[in-house]
Amino acid sequence: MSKTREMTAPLLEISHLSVMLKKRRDRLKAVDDLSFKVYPGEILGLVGESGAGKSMTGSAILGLIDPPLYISSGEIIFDGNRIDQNASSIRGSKISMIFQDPLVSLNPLRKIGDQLVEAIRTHINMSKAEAFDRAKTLLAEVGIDPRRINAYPHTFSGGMRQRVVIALALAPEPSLIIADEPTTALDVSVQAQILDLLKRLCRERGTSIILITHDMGVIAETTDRVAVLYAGRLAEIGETASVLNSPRHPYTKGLVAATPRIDADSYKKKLFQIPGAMPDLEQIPQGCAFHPRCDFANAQCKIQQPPLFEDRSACWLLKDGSEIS
Amino acid sequence: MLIIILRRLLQAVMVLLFVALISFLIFRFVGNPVESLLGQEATVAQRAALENALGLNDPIYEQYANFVWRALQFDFGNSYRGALPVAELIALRLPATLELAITSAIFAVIFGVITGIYTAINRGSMMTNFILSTSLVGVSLPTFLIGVLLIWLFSVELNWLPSFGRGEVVDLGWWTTGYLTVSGLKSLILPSITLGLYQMTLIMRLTRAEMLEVLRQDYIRLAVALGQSKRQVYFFHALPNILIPVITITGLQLGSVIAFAIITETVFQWPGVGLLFINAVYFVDIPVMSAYLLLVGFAFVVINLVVDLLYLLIDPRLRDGQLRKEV
Amino acid sequence: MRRFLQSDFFYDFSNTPVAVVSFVVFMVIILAAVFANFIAPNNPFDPASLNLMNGFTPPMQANEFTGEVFLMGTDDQGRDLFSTILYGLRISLFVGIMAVMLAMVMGVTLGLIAGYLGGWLDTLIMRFADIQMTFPSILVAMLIYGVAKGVLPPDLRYEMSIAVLIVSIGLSEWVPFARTVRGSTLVEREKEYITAAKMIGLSKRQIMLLHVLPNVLSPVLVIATITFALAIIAEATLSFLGVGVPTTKPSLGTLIRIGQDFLFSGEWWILLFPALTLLALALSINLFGDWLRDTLNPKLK
Amino acid sequence: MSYVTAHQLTRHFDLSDPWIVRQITGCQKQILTAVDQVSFSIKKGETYALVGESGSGKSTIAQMVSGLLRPSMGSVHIDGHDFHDGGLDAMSLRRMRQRVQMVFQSPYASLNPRWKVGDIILEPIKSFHLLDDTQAQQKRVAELLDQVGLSARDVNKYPHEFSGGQRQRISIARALASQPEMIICDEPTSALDVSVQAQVLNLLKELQREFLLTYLFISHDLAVISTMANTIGVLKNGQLVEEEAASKLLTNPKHDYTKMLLSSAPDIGSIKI
Repeated sequence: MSKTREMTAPLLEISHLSVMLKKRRDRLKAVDDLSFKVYPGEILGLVGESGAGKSMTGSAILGLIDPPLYISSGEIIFDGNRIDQNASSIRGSKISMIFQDPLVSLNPLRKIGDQLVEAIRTHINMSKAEAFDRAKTLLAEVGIDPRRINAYPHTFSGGMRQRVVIALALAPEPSLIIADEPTTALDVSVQAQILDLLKRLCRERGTSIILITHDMGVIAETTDRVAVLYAGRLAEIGETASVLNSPRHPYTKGLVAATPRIDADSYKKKLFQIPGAMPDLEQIPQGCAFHPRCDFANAQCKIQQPPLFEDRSACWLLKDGSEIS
Repeated sequence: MLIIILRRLLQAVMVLLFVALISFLIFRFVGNPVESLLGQEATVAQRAALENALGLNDPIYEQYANFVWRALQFDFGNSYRGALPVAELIALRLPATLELAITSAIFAVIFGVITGIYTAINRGSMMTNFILSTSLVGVSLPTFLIGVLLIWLFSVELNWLPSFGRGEVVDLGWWTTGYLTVSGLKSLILPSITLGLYQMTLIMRLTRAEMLEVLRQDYIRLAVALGQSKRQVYFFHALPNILIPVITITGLQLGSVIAFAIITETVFQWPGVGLLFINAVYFVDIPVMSAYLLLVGFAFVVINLVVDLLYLLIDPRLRDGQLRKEV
Repeated sequence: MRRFLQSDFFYDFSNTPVAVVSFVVFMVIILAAVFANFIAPNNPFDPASLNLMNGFTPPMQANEFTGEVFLMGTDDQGRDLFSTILYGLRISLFVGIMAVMLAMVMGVTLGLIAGYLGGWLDTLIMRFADIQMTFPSILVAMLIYGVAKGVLPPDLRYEMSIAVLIVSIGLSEWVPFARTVRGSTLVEREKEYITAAKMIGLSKRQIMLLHVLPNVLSPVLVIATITFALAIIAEATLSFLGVGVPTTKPSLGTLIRIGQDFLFSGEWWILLFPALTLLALALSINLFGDWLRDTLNPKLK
Repeated sequence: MSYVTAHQLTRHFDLSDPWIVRQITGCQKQILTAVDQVSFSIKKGETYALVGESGSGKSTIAQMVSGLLRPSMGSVHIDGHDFHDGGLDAMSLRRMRQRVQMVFQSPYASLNPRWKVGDIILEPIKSFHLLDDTQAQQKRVAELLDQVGLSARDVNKYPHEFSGGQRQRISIARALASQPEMIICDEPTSALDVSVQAQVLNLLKELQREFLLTYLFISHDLAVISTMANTIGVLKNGQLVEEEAASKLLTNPKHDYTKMLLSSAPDIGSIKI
């Protein structure tokens, strides 16, 4: 499968993207030299702990970065066109977005039908009546009774509202959806339904999805490929099964081992733990950002930032093709 | 929905009764009705007789009930000065105050909302900064000073507009209006600006704050992420959501314009109820003070009620009685 | 101190020219008022130092009878305006500070009680606040003033006039404090550190004073600043309307009132200088308060 | 003999309009039953976990066990005593408070931001009069900080100077300061990142072994619960639908709701090669 993917042209290509944060006296790197590709029809997971820069990457793709944040370098190429300078032309029409909290993602004073029609007619030239019909089709597609098209958002439950938000995101027929923690605010049973819906849409429509999450379980169950971010940098990227089963970066390895598993006798054992915590932007160390927490760190790790080796992992230990154990 | 209207009505009545209580307490205990009616030289017997006649020896709650009952029939007793019925005095002067208040409120709302939205949308522009800093000067200048300065400039130096009074008024029997004559309209300009300027800055600052708050909401961010234009974001999404707070503040300001008129009326010698009140305070004319309090209270309650009902029109969550539980 | 100089707060302050300028102007005015007896050429409250012949002297011009020169001219009674303004500032500032203190203590206490204890006490306090809020503070202040005048014996009215003024303004401004404190208290009350305090058996009073109070105070600072400006303006307004401080000890408002009478006859300075002082004072407080609010509330950035 | 016994625990909340409005509109009283006749018991030194989605009543149960919320019906006995048994004198009530402490969900809201860490940990020691000598108090605070993996030098810092995981450690140190026998953990790691979550869960386990602590562990996350609990109770709409030893419940759930929860819980172990 990975072979065929390499053959097709990527839908989205991010290369050497850096986002800076202007904070009083300092300039801080919130996203640091990040490169990855998204292929048509795949779900790419962006995983990392809070502050790793995953949401910011999503916003940067859509050009939603506002001061005090700014893109300091790098290119974002979508469908062959550079969009990091002017995202507004593709924003919403080719790429759309789903936010974390469905309770506040919908305008409380507008009927969901009106919001859908507004979103459809922004990008597709059609009459109100046609747009209204399309809105009904969209609602049916995300699993909402189209007869509720004239209802207000507050009459829906959280999970149902997130379905409406997904319908909104689908309205302009995008080829890429960026879903920023779309299920974090939901209960697990509803979360499973929403993730299934996203998977189905990806399969049936061929829409690519960038799924931003902190939950390794969600990554494992939903994504095709995964990019692991640490302190604004890419730690590891690859097929999800491969990354989770045989991680090549010590951080990924620790992350996988530290994630609790549903297991009959896991309560008898201690979890694997990585010492310390991810540094704040102010305190990112020199060299590899992970080295103070890494058991394998050597002299080079402390001085030089590692590049991505074998298109897989940014770790000096892979320089000679060796494996961590 | 009916429940909400009922609840609001109930609250309005409670508020009015409370205001009436304060007004009654002032009337009954701060003033001295007997002395005011009989003068200092009355005998003890005369006083006792009048106390009985006025019901001053009745239980206090009965007196309060009487007070409310009489107020309902617009009977607020007689002014200590001139011994005219207070209701008559107020009726004579109310049109002047209301015309002034309405004119300045319209001025304040229109300019306040427009500049508020403008400064929120165009953050950081030269014009915005200019409007914002001017507004701070406006807030820092007491109303009376603005009035005095306007008079000095437009009446004394330029001699364009009259500096006091209502000009010629047309008597419609139960109402006198300055809207129908040129001198009446000219006389309205300076007092209205004076009265409205402060309210305008408040409305502007609130509209701006609300607009900025709404623009930070996730559904606005989503609309932007979905590529909707600025016009769509501002008018389809943001405007309905700032209406509620803007209506609230506007309603409240409309009410306070009536009370604020005290100052403006003093500066411009405007023959309204505010001037009546300030004279009452000078001369400790308690019945006028307490009646004025009731009048302003009544105006507020009515305005608040209208504001609450407007909410129901705007917010579907309120119509379903849901918001209360979420908050 | 060094910690303060290195803090973000100080950094923001020193990088906002408006904040620095307004703070400096405010401090200059305060110091001028405090040291009025050293700065002012003469004492305007002392009738012996007045010379009616000096009346209506324009600023920086010699009086035609006495030949004396006054920086800002004199008023109708021959009082040196510069000195009178300095002494008037004292009264205005004193009334303002005391009124804000009163409003703050009352508002914070009631807001804390209403927010933390809730129930009927909350309903009672906040309903009362709602009703009072519907009346502009200047009207409330006038009502209280009028009532006080009615209640106090006539011989005390004059002596008590400043106290009455402070109480009137103070009582008319407590609501914003109470509302804000109650709002923050409702938020803090639900936080888990309060539950933790309950778990170790602290009393309600202890929790309110030790845990809730310190965490609801920062917005109070902003309101206090803005209320201070409002109180000074209210004092000026009441004095202008003639219900404030007596004319023998004029505050800024009283001076403007006097000045208004002579504005139309050409003696513009009697109005202008007190008015400018009042504007500078209120504006510097408001500008500083504005900056303070933006800084303490990072959401607005 | 169980350390904690909850018997027919029930809690109602009254959501009705005021009386007068009900009279006018003719509406009935609206009563929400947040917890409905829940019974369970916890053995000393063990962990009992309650799992459920939002609105299942798990936090309400935690509040009732902690003694902060009075049950509408039923009772909680901790070591044979009931918080709401009128017969308790002030001394015994204080003694009971001391036995049961809590660790909270939010690392931000659970520490008073205006207090120094040393004072936060010292407060229970003072309140329960465990130590009166200032020097002994200082020593104890240092010892507690050390037990949760922080440094004794941290006493003069404020909570905002710590990361989320460290703040949870401070919260745990505060709970330990009372020398409790039981700790109620209300979603103690749901606001933490994975790598830090593992540290905090491990710490809780170590402390349990060291001090023979009894845990009531509340969470919505089955994976976290499976690493902590001896016994699991599944809550749905205020009712306990299934209760079983962890090893059995996770491998062989009986109730449909438990099955559904297990199948929808995202699990990193589910990935197939």
